[in-house]
Amino acid sequence: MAVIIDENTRVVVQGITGNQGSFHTAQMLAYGTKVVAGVNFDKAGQEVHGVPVVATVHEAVERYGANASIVFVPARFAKDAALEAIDAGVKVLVLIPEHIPAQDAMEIHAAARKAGVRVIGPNTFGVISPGKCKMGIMPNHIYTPGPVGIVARSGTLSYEIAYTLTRAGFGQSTVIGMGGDRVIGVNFIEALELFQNDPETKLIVMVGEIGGIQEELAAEYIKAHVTKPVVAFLAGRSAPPGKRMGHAGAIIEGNRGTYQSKVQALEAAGVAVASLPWEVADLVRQRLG
Amino acid sequence: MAVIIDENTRVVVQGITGNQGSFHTAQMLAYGTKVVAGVNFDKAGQEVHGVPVVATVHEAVERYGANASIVFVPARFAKDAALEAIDAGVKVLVLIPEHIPAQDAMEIHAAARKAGVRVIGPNTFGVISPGKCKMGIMPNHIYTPGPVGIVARSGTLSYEIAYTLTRAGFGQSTVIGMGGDRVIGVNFIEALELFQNDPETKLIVMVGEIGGIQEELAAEYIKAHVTKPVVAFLAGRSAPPGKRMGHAGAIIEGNRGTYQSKVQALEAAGVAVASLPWEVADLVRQRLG
Amino acid sequence: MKLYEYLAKSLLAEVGIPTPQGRLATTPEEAEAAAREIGPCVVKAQVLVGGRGKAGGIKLANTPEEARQRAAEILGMNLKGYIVEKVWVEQQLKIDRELYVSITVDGQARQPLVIASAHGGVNIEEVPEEYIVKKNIDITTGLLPFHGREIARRLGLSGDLAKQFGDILAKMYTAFRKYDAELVEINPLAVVGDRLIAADSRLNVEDDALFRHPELPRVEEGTELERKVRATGLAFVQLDGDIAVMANGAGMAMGTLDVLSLYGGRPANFLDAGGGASVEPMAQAIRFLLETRPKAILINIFGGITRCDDVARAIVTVKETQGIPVPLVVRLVGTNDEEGRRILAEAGIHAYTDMGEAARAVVAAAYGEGR
Amino acid sequence: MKLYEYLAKSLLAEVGIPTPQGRLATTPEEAEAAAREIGPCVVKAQVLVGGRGKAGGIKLANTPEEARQRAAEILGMNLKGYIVEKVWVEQQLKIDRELYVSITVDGQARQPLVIASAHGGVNIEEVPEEYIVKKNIDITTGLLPFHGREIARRLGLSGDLAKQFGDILAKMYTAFRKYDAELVEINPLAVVGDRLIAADSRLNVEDDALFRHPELPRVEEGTELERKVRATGLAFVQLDGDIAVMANGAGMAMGTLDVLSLYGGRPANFLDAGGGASVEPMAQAIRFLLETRPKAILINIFGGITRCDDVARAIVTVKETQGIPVPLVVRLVGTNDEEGRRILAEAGIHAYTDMGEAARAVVAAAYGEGR
Repeated sequence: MAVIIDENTRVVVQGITGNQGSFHTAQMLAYGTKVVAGVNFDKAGQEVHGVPVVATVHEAVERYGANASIVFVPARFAKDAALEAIDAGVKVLVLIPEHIPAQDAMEIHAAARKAGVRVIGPNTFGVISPGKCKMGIMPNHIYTPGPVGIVARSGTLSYEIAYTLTRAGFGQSTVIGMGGDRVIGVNFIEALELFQNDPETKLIVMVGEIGGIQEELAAEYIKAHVTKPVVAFLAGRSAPPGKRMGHAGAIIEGNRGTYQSKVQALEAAGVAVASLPWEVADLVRQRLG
Repeated sequence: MAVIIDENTRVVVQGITGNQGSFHTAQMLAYGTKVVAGVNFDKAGQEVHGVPVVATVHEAVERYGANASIVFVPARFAKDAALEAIDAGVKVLVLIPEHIPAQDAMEIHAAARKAGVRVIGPNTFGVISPGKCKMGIMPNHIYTPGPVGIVARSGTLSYEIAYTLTRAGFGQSTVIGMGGDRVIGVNFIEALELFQNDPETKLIVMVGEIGGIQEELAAEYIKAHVTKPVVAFLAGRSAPPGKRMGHAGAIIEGNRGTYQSKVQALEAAGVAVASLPWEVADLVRQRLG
Repeated sequence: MKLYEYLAKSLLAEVGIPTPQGRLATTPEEAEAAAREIGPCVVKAQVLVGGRGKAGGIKLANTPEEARQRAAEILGMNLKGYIVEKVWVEQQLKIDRELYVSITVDGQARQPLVIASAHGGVNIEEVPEEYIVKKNIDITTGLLPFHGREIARRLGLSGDLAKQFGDILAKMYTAFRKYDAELVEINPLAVVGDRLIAADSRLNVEDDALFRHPELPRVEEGTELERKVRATGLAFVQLDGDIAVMANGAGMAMGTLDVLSLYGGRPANFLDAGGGASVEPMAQAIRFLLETRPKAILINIFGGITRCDDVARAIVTVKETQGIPVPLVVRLVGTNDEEGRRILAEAGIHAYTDMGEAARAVVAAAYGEGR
Repeated sequence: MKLYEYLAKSLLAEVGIPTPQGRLATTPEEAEAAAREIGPCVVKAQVLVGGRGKAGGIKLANTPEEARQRAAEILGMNLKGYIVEKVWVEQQLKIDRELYVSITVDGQARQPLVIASAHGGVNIEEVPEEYIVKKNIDITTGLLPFHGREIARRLGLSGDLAKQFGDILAKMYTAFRKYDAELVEINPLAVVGDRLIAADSRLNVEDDALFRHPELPRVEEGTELERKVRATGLAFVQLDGDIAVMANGAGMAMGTLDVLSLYGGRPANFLDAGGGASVEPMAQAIRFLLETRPKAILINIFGGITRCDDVARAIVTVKETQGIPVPLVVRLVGTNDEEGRRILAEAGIHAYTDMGEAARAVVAAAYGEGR
């Protein structure tokens, strides 16, 4: 088992003919992901790395049984693409683009919730169930199947952590990139719920960062609902207040969202918080033996 | 048992201070309906027939535990009122006004579906579970509790039929007014499903009319899913094509929605169709003994 | 409310949909001037009836002189009861292919519905189901570019025509929402060379939403009496019989006509006295019925939101102010029926409780017992 | 993007929100003329920094002469690094009561959020939770009159003030959607006699949506270098240390600063080389870092959408075209890392695989082994 995606996930790539879409389609295929079709209205009939290009997501669903979509189109077209995928009936939607306007994102999430579609992102590296399916832009070789569920706000930092875990012998059930935007789909709480209910997942790693109150809310949720061990690393310990550190959400405003408040909340909920990224592996080892 | 409303229904009246709102509040109270509050922002603090007037539906829900709303405000304000009730968390919404723009109705139904709210109408006489609760403008004295579920497109005609049934000794489980508009909430199919699953209902009476294809779709549904006996009466047998007979939907366009096509479809589904309104009681008697 | 062709087309052009050049003309001279600007044209009677072409209300003109002649022929023409006062002088198109596309209100899905076909130019009801593409639009998110692409794909359009199609569809939806339309229809949507043009189009605004559109000129359909009665807010349809009928509720009114017909009566009209009308409008409705000089009047009320006492007062008011010179049969049941019955009795009017009895009584009164 | 006060207020006035009269002035004379029209006024520096009042950037003027003097004092003033070039001359209000209302993006609910309080005029974060009213808006149906009534009720407003409140709230939402705002705030929403006026207001437009708003003048925040770097699309924040840092991904960049700090390094900046930048922009980013004359540079890449070979090429490009005169420590892992490592090796640059090692190495290189 894994959460969100697995070996039955049939992926359509929206924007497959673009630079990133094409490159990561090849990477996903190399990983073994069932990429069944790509979408580009004007290039329908062509192929990209052997994957048929069709005109619309509906066509990908009808002809190739796609049930999940990964979006690589430019941010300004992402709302249209996302609503197309939702309308066409996919059940998982991974939104890679950054700089999608927040109001567009709110519209996407409203439609997705109504249709029961699980959205990852936007501004995410995607989601991977190692050995089964990868929908995202993460490197192929850093993951291995195993008992650790990872949920992260930022990509590269989670690669770092996943890689140290893999090298330390702790594989992953599923790794979820929440995305760095303010308005995102699957968040810590939903991911924690998924992992708590997933028999394969024995321990959960959260990769958070300063800004917002997502980690604080996650801490409350953990206290109330999560019995599996949770280990966390948070970025931004050295960040000065008032400066937006890249992600839309990563800014300390007033006394909200500081590193200290997050660490306190998580530790009060029984979460082990690592000071350095590679300490996560040690904390996991202590808990999984 | 009954469907949609029962003795636990706590009603708020939106537009309680208006002419119709006030009159029918008195009628509903006389029937025994638990009218717990009425809404009029500018008259909050007053009473109408002993019912407290509050400023908003949210206040009615918070302070008086309202879980259903009946709307009497003018058509042009109905969308706002309906979305207020949905936002406030009622679970049943009865829209009495006629002439609500269809595009407003579509927006209301979209919000209601998302929130899991059951909408009756618009342009309906409401819904009544005899002896338990009445939310509507139907006369009080024509119904009696019993085994017949009635679902009707038009009000007065269904009163006629309910009254003959009552006099013939056949009470009603619930009587549902679908409403005469083109865009309505509970329709024949939903009502048939509710009645089919309601142990108290032993027989279903449909009161339809010319125009649209609702009766034809209902016939398909009956064939596939309804095991209880169904009796129908359809208005408009003598209506000439191309003339809109009052209701937005009641017009024969092309060869769609004719009296003959509806009777054929229903009879093919095993429904007994009465030629005259008062024959319904005879057909019911033959089936319920 | 249907809009005149010229107005519908102008509104669609306003939201950016490519439409043929056209000018409105009320005289042959204006038509000639318009044709001089436009070139070879079609002169079209501006009346809201179907089958204008067959009835001679649409004619081709290749020169300005011809346009003047054709306009002279059409203006003043009586088309199914409507006198032609305006013609629309419209550019002729060299059409290569005809598509169909419309947006309407789908009552079953409770959503807007796009209907499209690559087989346009004919009544869409005559196009086989397999050539028709249907797609509901979520009204909360609206019509997005992807709808255009997906429908274009299913129509077999590609390349620039598909882009134009999507663009036109988006603008149709804009008009649909902006004007509270119950129908926006382009038929044919013409392929003219490498361009799509809305060769013919319709825009019907929903009556119930007209209060939001003071900018639109009102177009009343129906006979003079129908218009007069409807102006008071009642639903009224003239029929060709001789027993005037008033009932409350559309279903009841239809049911009353049905019962009356089954018993041999010939209804003169459909009149729904409606949801909770007060005394004066109902009295006015009865006065309208008297204007049609029927052989008898049947009033069939099952009171709900309509109160029987109000109905009775309306009847008595008319009787006392102008008299009711033909047999009147009243049937009264429902909300406040006892009070209504009492009011009528005081005025010497009997009220039936049984609908069938009342129907038989009015037939007997109208045509004589011997019938 | 924050909008200048005068622009935010003008846009809110444009959608119909009652705002104080105001005029923009760039000279003391213009301020005097404005005050002559407006009467007793406030002269306000138009810079995008907080605490203008305390810093002397906001002054009262009761006569036109005073307005000229105050403007002369404020224009040209240096407020936290920004030179005041414009003042907003605004009508003084006799405020009876102060409310608060704002609409913002609620990331948790994924919906717009209205925040309101009857205790306005102060920073909303200082208002106790129990005096604050919050209400999410479904973005698919939008803000309706009922939201205004319900929030007004919870604020304890009634009668005409409640109506005005609802009207202002609806217009704020219009502005929120129209301008893709991340914040529309009125604080205080002033009760002046029997009227509500948006005494002070803010409108922040989301950066990611600026492409939809060519009509808005761009306001760049940050230092000159920050603006220059951000113009290339990179996320960049200047800090006060001396080791320049580039990483890919905001979290990784933050994490790198954290690790560097823990090992005693002083980061000179935050630089997220971002999602899949190609060679030239990354080379440009490295050039920018060199401009800050750091003691050393740390490049920490875990390739995902960013390809390690592209990073390597960018480094080599800079090295070959202009040279890198300070110690450079590179850490490279992830997508195409072998190829990247090979490219660097050819240029004589070693690439670490371990982040901690790389951080220690750059600290050593910058401050000397002895440190």
